[in-house]
Amino acid sequence: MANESFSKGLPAVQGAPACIDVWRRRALRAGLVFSILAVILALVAEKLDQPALGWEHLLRGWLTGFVGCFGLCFGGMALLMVQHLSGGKWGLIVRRPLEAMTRTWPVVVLMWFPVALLGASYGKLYIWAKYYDDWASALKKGLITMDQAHAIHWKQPMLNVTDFYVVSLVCFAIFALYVTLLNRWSVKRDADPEPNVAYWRTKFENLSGFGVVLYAALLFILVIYWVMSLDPTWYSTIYGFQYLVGQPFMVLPLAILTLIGLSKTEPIKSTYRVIEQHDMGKLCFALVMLNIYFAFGAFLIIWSGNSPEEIPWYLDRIRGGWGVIATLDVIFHWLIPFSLLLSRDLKRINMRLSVVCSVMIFAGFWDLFWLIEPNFKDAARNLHFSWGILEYIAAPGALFCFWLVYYFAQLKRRPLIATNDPHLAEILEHDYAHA
Amino acid sequence: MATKDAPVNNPMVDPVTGEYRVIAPGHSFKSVTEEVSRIVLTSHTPLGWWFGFMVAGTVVGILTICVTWLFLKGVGIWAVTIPVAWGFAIVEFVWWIGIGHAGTLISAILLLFKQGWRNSINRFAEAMTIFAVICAAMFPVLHLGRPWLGYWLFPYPNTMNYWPQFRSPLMWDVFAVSTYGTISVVFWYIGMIPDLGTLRDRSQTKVGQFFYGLLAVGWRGSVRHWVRYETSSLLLAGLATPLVLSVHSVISLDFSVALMPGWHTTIFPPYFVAGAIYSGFAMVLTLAIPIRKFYHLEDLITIRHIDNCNKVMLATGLIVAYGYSTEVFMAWYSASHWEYFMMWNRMFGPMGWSYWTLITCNIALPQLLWSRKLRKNVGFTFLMALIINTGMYFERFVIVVTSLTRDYLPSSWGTYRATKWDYGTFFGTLGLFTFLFFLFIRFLPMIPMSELRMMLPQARVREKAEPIPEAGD
Amino acid sequence: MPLPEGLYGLMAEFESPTQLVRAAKAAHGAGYRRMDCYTPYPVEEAAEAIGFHRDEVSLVTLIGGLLGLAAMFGLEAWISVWAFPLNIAGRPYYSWPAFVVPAYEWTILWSGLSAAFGMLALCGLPKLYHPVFNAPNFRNGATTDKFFLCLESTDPKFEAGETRSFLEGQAPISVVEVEY
Amino acid sequence: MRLVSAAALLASLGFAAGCRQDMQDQPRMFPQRGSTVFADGRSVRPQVLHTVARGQLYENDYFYTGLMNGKEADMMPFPVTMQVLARGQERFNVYCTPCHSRVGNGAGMIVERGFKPAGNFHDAKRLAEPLSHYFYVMTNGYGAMPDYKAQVTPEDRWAIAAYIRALQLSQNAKVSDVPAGAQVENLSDVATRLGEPASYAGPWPMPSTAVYGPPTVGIAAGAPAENPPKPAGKNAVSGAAAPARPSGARP
Amino acid sequence: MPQIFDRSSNALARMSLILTGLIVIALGLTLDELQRSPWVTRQGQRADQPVPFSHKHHVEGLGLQCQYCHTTVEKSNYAGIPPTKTCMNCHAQIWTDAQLLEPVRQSWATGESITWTRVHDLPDYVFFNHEIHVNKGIGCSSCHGRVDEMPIMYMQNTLQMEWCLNCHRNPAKNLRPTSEIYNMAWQGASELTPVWCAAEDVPKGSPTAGGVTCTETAPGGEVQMAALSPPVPGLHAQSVGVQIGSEDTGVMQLPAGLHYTKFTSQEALGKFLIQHYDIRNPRELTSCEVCHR
Repeated sequence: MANESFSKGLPAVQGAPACIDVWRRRALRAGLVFSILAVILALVAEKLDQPALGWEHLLRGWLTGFVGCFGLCFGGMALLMVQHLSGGKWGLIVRRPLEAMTRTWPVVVLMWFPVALLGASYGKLYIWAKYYDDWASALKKGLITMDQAHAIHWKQPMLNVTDFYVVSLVCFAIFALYVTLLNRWSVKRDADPEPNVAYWRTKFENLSGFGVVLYAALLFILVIYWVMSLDPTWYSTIYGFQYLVGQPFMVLPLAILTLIGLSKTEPIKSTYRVIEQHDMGKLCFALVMLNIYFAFGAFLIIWSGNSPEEIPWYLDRIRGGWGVIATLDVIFHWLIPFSLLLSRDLKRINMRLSVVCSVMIFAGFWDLFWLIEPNFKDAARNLHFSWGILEYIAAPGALFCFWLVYYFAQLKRRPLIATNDPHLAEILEHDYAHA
Repeated sequence: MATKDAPVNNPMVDPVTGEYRVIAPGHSFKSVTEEVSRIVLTSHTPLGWWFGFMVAGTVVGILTICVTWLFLKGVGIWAVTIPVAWGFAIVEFVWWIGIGHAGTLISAILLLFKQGWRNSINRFAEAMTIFAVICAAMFPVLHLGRPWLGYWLFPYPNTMNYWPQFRSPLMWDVFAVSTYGTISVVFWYIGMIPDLGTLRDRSQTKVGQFFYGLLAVGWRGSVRHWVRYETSSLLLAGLATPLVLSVHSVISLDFSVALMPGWHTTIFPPYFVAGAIYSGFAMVLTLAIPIRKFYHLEDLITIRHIDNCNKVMLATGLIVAYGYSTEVFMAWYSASHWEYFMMWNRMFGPMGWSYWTLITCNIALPQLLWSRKLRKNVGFTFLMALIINTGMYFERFVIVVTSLTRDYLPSSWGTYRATKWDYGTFFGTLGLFTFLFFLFIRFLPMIPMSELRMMLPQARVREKAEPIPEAGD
Repeated sequence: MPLPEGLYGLMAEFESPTQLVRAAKAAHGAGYRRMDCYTPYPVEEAAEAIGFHRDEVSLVTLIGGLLGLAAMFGLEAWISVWAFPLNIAGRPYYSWPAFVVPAYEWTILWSGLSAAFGMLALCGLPKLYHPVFNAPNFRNGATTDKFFLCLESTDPKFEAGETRSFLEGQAPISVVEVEY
Repeated sequence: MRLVSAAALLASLGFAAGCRQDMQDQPRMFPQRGSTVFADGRSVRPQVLHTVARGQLYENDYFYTGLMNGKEADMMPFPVTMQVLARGQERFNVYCTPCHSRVGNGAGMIVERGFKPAGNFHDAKRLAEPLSHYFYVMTNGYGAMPDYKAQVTPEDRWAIAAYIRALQLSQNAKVSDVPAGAQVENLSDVATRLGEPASYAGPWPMPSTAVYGPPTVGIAAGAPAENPPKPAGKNAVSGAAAPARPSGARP
Repeated sequence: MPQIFDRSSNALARMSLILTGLIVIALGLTLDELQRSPWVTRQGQRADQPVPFSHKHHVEGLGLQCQYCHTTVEKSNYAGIPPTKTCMNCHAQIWTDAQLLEPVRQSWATGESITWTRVHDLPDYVFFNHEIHVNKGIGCSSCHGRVDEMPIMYMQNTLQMEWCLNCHRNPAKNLRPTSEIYNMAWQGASELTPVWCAAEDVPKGSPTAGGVTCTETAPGGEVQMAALSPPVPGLHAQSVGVQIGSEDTGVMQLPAGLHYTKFTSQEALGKFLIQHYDIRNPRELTSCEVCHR
């Protein structure tokens, strides 16, 4: 092992502690329970609901879970690259959990296939796929509106099943390449006998600099395909930014939760300091603010414009009982984390911060529910109880739990501390009263 | 494995990280203090300063003439008319406000993120903010038609029983810009109080002692005061950060709340903010590079600062590019013919030249900043800063003018050609900005001395203190 | 109120912040309470050493911000709903999304002004005349490169000779008497 | 800073308050404002001589001239309704009473102040005049009386003429004027029956704007005191004596 | 080194801070008062007129009605300043040699207009219409004050937008029956001066105030309050030749039984009149384009 100069403060064990196995088992059990629940709910909904949309609801719930897990995996990749660019000690702390998140990408790609097959190929989710060829006759039959017909027709060069597959898979391939490089270099860096700070930093910066830009661009296209095009008439230029902030909004809390959970035992115990936790808390606060800023800015612009092309999207999500969901979305997404994170003390106390982090992750899924469900004709401006809607708990719950299982497995495979970093010395050097 | 780092002999480069230092090695509390305060306290005003001051003063004269004529004749002397009712005035308003943003960003956001390199440049970046806000705020007021009635915009019990209409983004502007101006001044002044104390104590003249003393309000460096001062600075920074985001967002709402094609788009707030920071950093560099050279401040404003500013410019420039691409993409994806035509008109319409200038200056050329070498080249940076400033001017021009010339209704289409008064006012504000800046660098400390002291290695309190030396040692 | 006369305190000058902090800790440990450190940049350790931990600036700022928020939102609602109701493009009189923006700005304005002026007020500034400026070496160094510890005569434990010898034991550059 | 802004505010307010603002006085025509465009300085232009404006071709028609074949005639050019009479009464009280007094006896306030005595509508000569005579006089003047063409519109002149006739009738009402079958009662009897005070049969109060002449004139408000009218039947022309009801009397 | 500032400067600094605050407050209050003061509004100022015309003499003294001179007040935006001819109606014979009236005679002789100084001068961007106010229950004195008691004309009210809106936001407090428009002394309905009003339906297209009948004396059961017949179409019809006296009971309809309501408060009367005069609600009345077009 290199870096003798600061390895003196390093704990002897750098691998993950045993508690991760416990977490993994719990997640697996919860995932199984949720899966069984999802299937039962679908069957019940098919029997009892009017109209019977049990399996469709399962698919919608699946989409919600998939988009959430996608954000946790590749949002983690984006945050990892940002951390390489910005530097800072918090980056060193969260690096390994983030890398573990990125390595879950095969699971995420697997989750994508049902969406692509059933949602797009069989047109169960996307009406542009369903009425791709016969939009004109669908319009005549009154299955779609004039606006939808126009949009489906106009957007055919982009919104077709082939492009859906090609674009998604190409993006996955690019991301996979990035994940591989980031992880491989990270291991190599730790194995480097010399610090070679400038060399490694340059290498990571070169990869990440362009990577962040590329990710931002590709993410926008992907969320258009997966979520935005559920309503083919809808468009909003800030959509990509909202996801770009929404993903770290869930990723960073998860990383903090992981670290807090691990901080009771070595090796994280000796590197995890309240200063970095405070910094990450501030970063969470910044994300909370950015999130509401984008969301409110878009709402204000569309509310003020009040044009028939745009405002229905919000009306679908506010009227008919959806206002409750929207208000709760604001409360979970902004009010609770904002008011709690204002406090300096809260950011420095593990238990309280982990509560806020859990709320933030929950808010992420809640928001996806609000974004996705009102796209469908039976739910727009009409929030009502059906057995099927409970799939939004069961399906994402199952997917998230299975994702966690894989994430914990990945976390275990690498040492939890990146050793070759100049910041490590500062973190370990307790001599400093203040950093 | 052998070391991959090329050995460096430059003392400005940190041998461990291979990065340029934020402050040159070998400085003491006294030397940094003197380095900064000598510029202000010297009785000898450099000839170059006088020259620049005179030139700027002359341009202010032009501004005075333009504004006086505007007061006498009305806004008709500008080229604003239907359909382009928001001509240069609003272009420049947005441009100047945007420039101001870098100042707040540097002092506030970087303070929150504990970026030490901000300390050398934050003071004059803040001054830049204030002067830019002054220049910016002039335009909407002059644009009112009857500028002397500008106070009507505020809610006060007037004889008209009339109150502002709070659903208008123009009203939001009033509060955003006035708050921004006020908080910027307060932040700037509060940050300067300890330095004013230093100047008071170091000044050799009675007049200097009196005035700096007055401004320093009796600052004596008590640690109790310092604790409150630090809290207050952090809080102000914490407040200025969302403020700076909101101000340009509100300005973007002036456009995006309207239903004009090319204006009504949800990405405007963040994209305007990014553009603002982009142009602001360009202006910081435009100012910092000559000042650094002229006053020999290479020790305090190092290549690290320039490199970091360049990185920020690259990042914000990419966000702006993202915004442009989104607009182009959405012009198609929206399936709206008006949006589609708007984009076509921007690119290939009669004012297409402005769009391509903007793309060249704002997107194409700044890609050179990917190069590490160029980012550390002072001359290139200066040139790039000027290019970006130009590009951002054209961005506002494209947004304001090309959208307005082509409305929904072909019968209301028109064109725009600025008059000499438009140009005069614009160059006049450049003069005013420079003029105020010259006054600032002559009479106030442009680099925060107390924060420089804090950055020095000897400023750190060691826990395991050395034993007390014997008396007389 | 009669002007205080006589000795304000004893002022020790130090070369480095570390020395200052150590001396301040020693003084606090020796039972001195009315004292102050003067430094050319913030030395938080010195503040902690003399027993100054929390300041009220955050509280003042929070109150100011909430007042600003309430003031502007109230003003907007009052104006738009009651005092000057105007039909603007069919939007409701109580248009809260639009009111958010100025209310937000005023929250920041008021809290910013509270933070700045509250800080000055809590520090008791402006105080153009202060006894410490009477110390002959104070203005030479206090705002440039020297660190001062002043033990004030109002402290019950203060006794001119004893305090002076205490301070001299802390390896200062000098110890001087400060008159009111 | 605050001082400067305060001073600026003061200056701007002083500016705004001290001078009239430019929008306050706009360079366009306002009635009776005056104008520099025309030599006589009037923005209201007199009609150009020998021209007829559109809609003002008052052909030599009974309605406009009061002359039928060059002679005055005893008829109205339009039907007389209560509305017309009420209007006539109101206009009469505005334009005619200064000289002719409310009862039309020619002893108005202006006459009291030295104007030439005005005509008494109740003398034999005036009673004999055909209806359009009054219209003609109002239009063209008569003796010392100026014309009221500019102040009173033709419709109103006709209404006044009709009202003058009603005034004349009111002063010379006979039981035979009452339609057959209508019962005639004394006003005092009516008052008693209704339980009204005795003053009900006396002169009725006028609105407070009503002009009270000097007591020497011998007329009280509204109704001639020395010659109390016989209470008319329900549908009689009661406009003369009853409290005026000018509201909504515009044609 | 000596102190730069004297001991007194601490007190001085605090005092000046407080003083600055006080000055700002005082300045605000002063400006607030100033903008409403007669210095700005010219309220109550008697302008120099070419002829010191006395409304008091002509209205209170002689009993001239407002419309005698201001002939267009009920049918036009402008009440109208009378032409010299109107003066000469009487002054051709009365006070023919008065020095005061020399400008009038001069004008009459030469045809030059008399240049009066306008007292009620609204800004040109305000479109004020006398007609609508006079016909919908706003009396002269509501805006112009007791003109009948003004020897020399002056502005009773500020005529500031604030003053306009105070009424437009609550017209009820100033509304009166149209029969009382020219009544300078009208005080509004109260316990002491009750008003009885009755409303009847009027056909569309006729004046909205036409259906309301009001009186200040208690209408008894038998009191004959003439009700209007429906307006006769073709008032301008060519000589119909209906002779006065030849009463046609078909035209002269019997008055319908009017139902009178007694009002003892101005607020109640105002509400009644708002309803029956078809007065727009305050939010419409205060729309910008009502007065600024």
